[in-house]
Amino acid sequence: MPDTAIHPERSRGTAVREISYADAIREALAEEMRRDPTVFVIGEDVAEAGTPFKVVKGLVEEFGKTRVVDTPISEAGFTGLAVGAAMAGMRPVVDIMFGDFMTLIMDQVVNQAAKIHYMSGGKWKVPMVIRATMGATRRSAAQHSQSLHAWPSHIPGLKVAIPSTPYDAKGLLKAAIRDDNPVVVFEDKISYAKVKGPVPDEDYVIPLGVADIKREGSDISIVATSSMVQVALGAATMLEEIGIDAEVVDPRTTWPLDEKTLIESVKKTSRCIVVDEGYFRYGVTGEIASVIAEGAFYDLDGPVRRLGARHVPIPFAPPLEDATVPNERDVVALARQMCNK
Amino acid sequence: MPDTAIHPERSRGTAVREISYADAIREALAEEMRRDPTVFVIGEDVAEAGTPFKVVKGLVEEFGKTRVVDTPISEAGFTGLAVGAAMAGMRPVVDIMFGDFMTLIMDQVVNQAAKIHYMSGGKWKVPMVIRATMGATRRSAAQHSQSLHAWPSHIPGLKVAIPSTPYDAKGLLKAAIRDDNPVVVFEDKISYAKVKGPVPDEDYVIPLGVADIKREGSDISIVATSSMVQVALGAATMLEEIGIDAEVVDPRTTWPLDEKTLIESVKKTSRCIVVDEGYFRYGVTGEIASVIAEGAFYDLDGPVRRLGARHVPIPFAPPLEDATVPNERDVVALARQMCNK
Amino acid sequence: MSIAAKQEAAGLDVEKALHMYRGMVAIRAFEERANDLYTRALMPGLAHLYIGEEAIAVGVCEALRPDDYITSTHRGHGHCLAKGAVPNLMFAELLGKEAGYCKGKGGSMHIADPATGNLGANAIVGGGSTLATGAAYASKMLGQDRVAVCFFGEGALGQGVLYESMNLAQLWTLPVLYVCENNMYCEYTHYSETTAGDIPSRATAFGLASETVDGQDVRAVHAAASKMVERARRGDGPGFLLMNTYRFRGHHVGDIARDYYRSKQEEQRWMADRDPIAIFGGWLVSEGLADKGALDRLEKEVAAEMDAAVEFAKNAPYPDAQRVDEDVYA
Amino acid sequence: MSIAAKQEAAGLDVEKALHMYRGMVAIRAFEERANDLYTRALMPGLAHLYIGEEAIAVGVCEALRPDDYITSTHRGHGHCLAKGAVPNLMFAELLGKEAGYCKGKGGSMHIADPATGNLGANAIVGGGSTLATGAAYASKMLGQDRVAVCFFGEGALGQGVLYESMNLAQLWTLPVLYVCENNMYCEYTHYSETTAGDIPSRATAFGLASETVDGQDVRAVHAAASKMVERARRGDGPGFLLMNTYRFRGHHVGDIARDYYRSKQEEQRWMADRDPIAIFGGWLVSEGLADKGALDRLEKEVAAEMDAAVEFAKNAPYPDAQRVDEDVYA
Ligand SMILES: Cc1ncc(C[n+]2csc(CCOP(=O)(O)OP(=O)(O)O)c2C)c(N)n1
Ligand SMILES: Cc1ncc(C[n+]2csc(CCOP(=O)(O)OP(=O)(O)O)c2C)c(N)n1
Ligand SMILES: [Mg+2]
Ligand SMILES: [Mg+2]
Repeated sequence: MPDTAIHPERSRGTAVREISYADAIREALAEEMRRDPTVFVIGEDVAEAGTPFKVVKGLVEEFGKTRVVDTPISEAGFTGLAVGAAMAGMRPVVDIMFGDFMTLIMDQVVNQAAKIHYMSGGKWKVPMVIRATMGATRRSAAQHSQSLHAWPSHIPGLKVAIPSTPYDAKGLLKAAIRDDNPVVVFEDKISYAKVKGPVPDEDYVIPLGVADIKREGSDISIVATSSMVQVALGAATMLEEIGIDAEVVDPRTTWPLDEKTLIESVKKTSRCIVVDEGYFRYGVTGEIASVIAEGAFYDLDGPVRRLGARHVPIPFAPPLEDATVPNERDVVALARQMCNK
Repeated sequence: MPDTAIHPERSRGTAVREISYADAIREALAEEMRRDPTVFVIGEDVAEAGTPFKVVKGLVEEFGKTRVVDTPISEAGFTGLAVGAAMAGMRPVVDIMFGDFMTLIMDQVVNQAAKIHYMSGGKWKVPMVIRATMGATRRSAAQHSQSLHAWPSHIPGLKVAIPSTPYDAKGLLKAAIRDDNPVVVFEDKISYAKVKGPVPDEDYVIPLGVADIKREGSDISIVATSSMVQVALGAATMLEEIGIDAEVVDPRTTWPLDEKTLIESVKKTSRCIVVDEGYFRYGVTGEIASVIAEGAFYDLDGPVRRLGARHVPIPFAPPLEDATVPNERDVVALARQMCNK
Repeated sequence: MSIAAKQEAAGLDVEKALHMYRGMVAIRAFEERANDLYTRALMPGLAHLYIGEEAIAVGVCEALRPDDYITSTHRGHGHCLAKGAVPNLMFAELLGKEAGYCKGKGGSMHIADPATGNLGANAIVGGGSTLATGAAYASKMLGQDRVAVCFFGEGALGQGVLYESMNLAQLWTLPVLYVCENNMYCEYTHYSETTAGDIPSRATAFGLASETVDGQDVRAVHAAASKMVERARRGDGPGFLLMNTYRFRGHHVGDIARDYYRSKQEEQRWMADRDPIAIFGGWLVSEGLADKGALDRLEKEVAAEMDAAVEFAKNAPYPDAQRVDEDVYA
Repeated sequence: MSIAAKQEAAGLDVEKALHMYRGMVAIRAFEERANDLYTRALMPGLAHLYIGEEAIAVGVCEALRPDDYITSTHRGHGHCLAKGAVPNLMFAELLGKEAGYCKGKGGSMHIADPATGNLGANAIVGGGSTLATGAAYASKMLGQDRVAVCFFGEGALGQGVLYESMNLAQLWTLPVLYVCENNMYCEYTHYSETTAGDIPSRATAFGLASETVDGQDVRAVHAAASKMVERARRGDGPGFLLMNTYRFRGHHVGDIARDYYRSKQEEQRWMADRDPIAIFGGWLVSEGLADKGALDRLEKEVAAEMDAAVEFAKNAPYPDAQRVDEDVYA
């Protein structure tokens, strides 16, 4: 087996294939399951069905039903089971079909998985991954559209990844599986099929806690997470036309948080927008904006500004739902205002 | 019955009695239960035991076991039951003994209670209160010491109160019970017996969403919540001695958030510390600091600074636990640094 | 005896029987149109059809009063209709229109309506179990005699909160009825892979009265539900009904290629032999309580009503975008 | 026959019996000292004593191998000791000292130790149920034959996740044993106010093998546990044991005035007639397997060991404050 490459930086040039975000995740799982027999996937309809999003489709054929395990609709039960299994030598990858069901497993994740290492004075380890989805605009309404990554990001003992590209999704998930701590990975549902990108053939991981500059620029920093990275890149293209050179920075993990890269970008550009798809209030943007405002205060031209999902439960009707999630126009309008253009 | 007074401001002069934070809460419950027969209290060991903190002690004698309802250890079950009961005409007050058990009820609170009014197009209402505790330094270790108020604060459809004084605890709880929305009230365990203060005899409520200036000052604003208000006031006294005049502002509710009062305080003082007992990262301080940094940016002398619980699960050993929660010395040291004194 | 004479002899029961027949036909017709709207990309989100299970919603709700409560599921159209929802406001909701039951904010999985005691369809599996229990609690505390029915798929047997609910209901003798619709599949997984032991015992273990019922036979459903509902209303406590049934279609409309989890033959067997509408229609005719012609006419009437409801919904406007901020707080 | 001869005749079983006796005495002695440390304000937090329930931890753990797993509860000292924890490191943990099992980070409610298969005491009621099930899952996947035992109070019957766990365990034939310690109280509430129906049925409903045992009789406990553990180890699936027992003291040390929830007479009856140590000691003597003097000597030995352990803990240093940031991440 060749050595794993460690790619803190976004792949530049080495990749030859364009694959989808979902394919990248499936590859990550398959490769890690081949590499390590203690890795297994557990969740609802993960085997033959490959989840409703088909993202793990095909794994059961290669690894069988003992390593791709269909469960009852018992999110708390099987997540907690995974915690125990992780303590006893396995590396479970738990599939939470809709991130909204994080509500059902917070005790297992927060009171158990996150704290066991610490409470035991470092004696027990909980090497497990929870893959959950996030993202709205699929007309799935209030209980199937939330992006709840702010919650685990708040909890010491957890790491949280929110990949935005196939490259990141694969590299972060592989790193998460090899990590000896519980890691929650939020995958954007819309990106599964929609976002394609270069992914190298060879084995690589992306260390957790390293931000990536998705686009360099000098006038304004747009710190964007998950689905919002595509929005930010789209906005950057539009801004370019009117002479605003935006830098797009993707933290890739909310915890650990690569404060240095974020702050340095803003020190350079002196303006910053933070955009995230989670609920706006008490969410991810508050922390990131505060970190930047503290770290780059004296370089800032004006306050760090934030965009997030509207402070409403996600509605079903398309014109309403579309009004809840930040889009390119919102980013462009705010950036223009901040740059006085 | 006399009309209820609406006190947006902290009681000044009208109060004659000094009572404890726990007594204030008990009074609020008793008064609202007398006023409205649909109000009832439900939770573990709430009846004869009056909870382990004895905070509802005596209610069962007055209202009987049908209105002070002992439950099995089924937090999800009885909280969800309360949601259904609220829809069907009751006003439940749910007792969550340790705020750490919020992990067990997030689905009922977040996917049901918070969204039902919206999802039904405004047709159903969920007038219920969840009383949960918060606060560390009781040597209760990692699963009984958390302050998880950041989570519900993140969720549209919920209101969240975090009273710091007996006066506020009573007035906010009474307002919460009369509110037609689900309201989560976090009560500081240490304050139950330790914090005493003036509470008027007459019926009053404090509107949700109105901050209170606990101490006026001109040099620096300390925005403090719950237990940290006492810490901030203590620090302010120490700062006074070295010539720093601190203003202590208590938002009292994280949602709705009284942005105006916070921002105006900081516009006046030009410096700001936000201090909260919850985990530091992705917590309450991030949002409040961001709101202030955005709203008072051009008046700020330096970045808004934050203090919160250390990024660790709460340890058991006293010297370790004491290192996790901000204290007066931390606030003083930071304020001195910010004021160059 | 003429049909009229027979009907007269059977008295009120015939009226009820025809009402139930009409109810099942209406659900079927509703769902066929939902299917159509979905496949023509007029309906956003997902459509989980109740086709094949109509006898349960209808047989149970026929035993309820208008002021009784229900909670429903992601597969909720049948329950909502059977409890009294009108099709035009339902279709409008399915299409996300302002005129819908929830002003377009809920959609297919969240139809709710205080006027018909509908506490809401719920997209969290098992989510209705505590809500129904709570409504029953309120009914009891308020000295009302309203009963609450919790409909759920056998998948919800996996959610621990259901057991917490049943324990509370039995401890406090609440007027609530748990109706488990075992259509044999949770999404794409057979229930035998998710359900150890024995289903009714999961209720009797907590002391609940329990009965297992042929969910394709609306008369059996209605009889069992009536007994349990009356028992609950009298104050004798909660009940559990296991309804054996089958989902004739995919988990949702888009679930087309299903052979990997169940065979065409199995589906065809159920549709041919165990169609609840055919079974009940056949019985009505064989008992001489209705003739084929009358049933056909009824079906046509229903079809026309449903078509009109679809038209209403299609023509109804979407909510204005600024409505998004309304109804967050009461 | 002389005692020595009788012991010889009884062979290994006597060794085991004396080991169990010693185990129970050790737990009792440990808890008395914990009580003392607490009342003298030397132990921070809360102390939930296992006094009166010793036969369960000891009888069950005697049926386990060192590499088998357990999960424990807030009332966990007995389980930890029975599974092999040493008292000095336990006392050190109770006092929050660096030398403790968890470096002082866990405290009384979180004693954990990989070396003895202890997955941890757990302060979330029911929290251990999924962890034990998961350890059993790992054991099976890794082709080991390790068994996991989940100890819990009857209060945990209120937590839905327990039923989710039992369903998974039975579906997947996992080597896990659920041991319900029904000491009749959850904190200050009698279990009849919280527990509808019938406890063993809550396990058999999911297909688990189940047995009800006199939890004050260590021989009965051990026999039942041995059967269930061997069954699980063989691959025949999970089991459930309902242990009827009694908490001799308050919910925690500070719970003094208890008359409002249970009577002094009830307590005295249990302590007088149903003390597991007295019962087993009496049996050992009456069977001629040990004499009173030997048992007394053993008690003294244990007492000395416990006193030394307390001294060790008292003299051990607290962790340095900067250790607070260690062990958050592996
Ligand atoms: C808590 C939760 N977990 C998972 C899902 C995803 N999901 C939606 S429907 C479904 C299957 C439900 O099966 P069942 O309860 O038998 O109802 P049926 O669809 O058969 O009517 C699943 C797993 C969900 N909505 N809620
Ligand atoms: C989920 C949860 N809810 C509530 C509590 C508070 N609590 C601690 S012990 C206890 C009673 C437990 O009773 P039982 O399970 O019978 O154990 P026992 O104390 O009798 O050994 C309660 C309610 C908790 N620790 N965890
Ligand atoms: Mg089903
Ligand atoms: Mg007990």
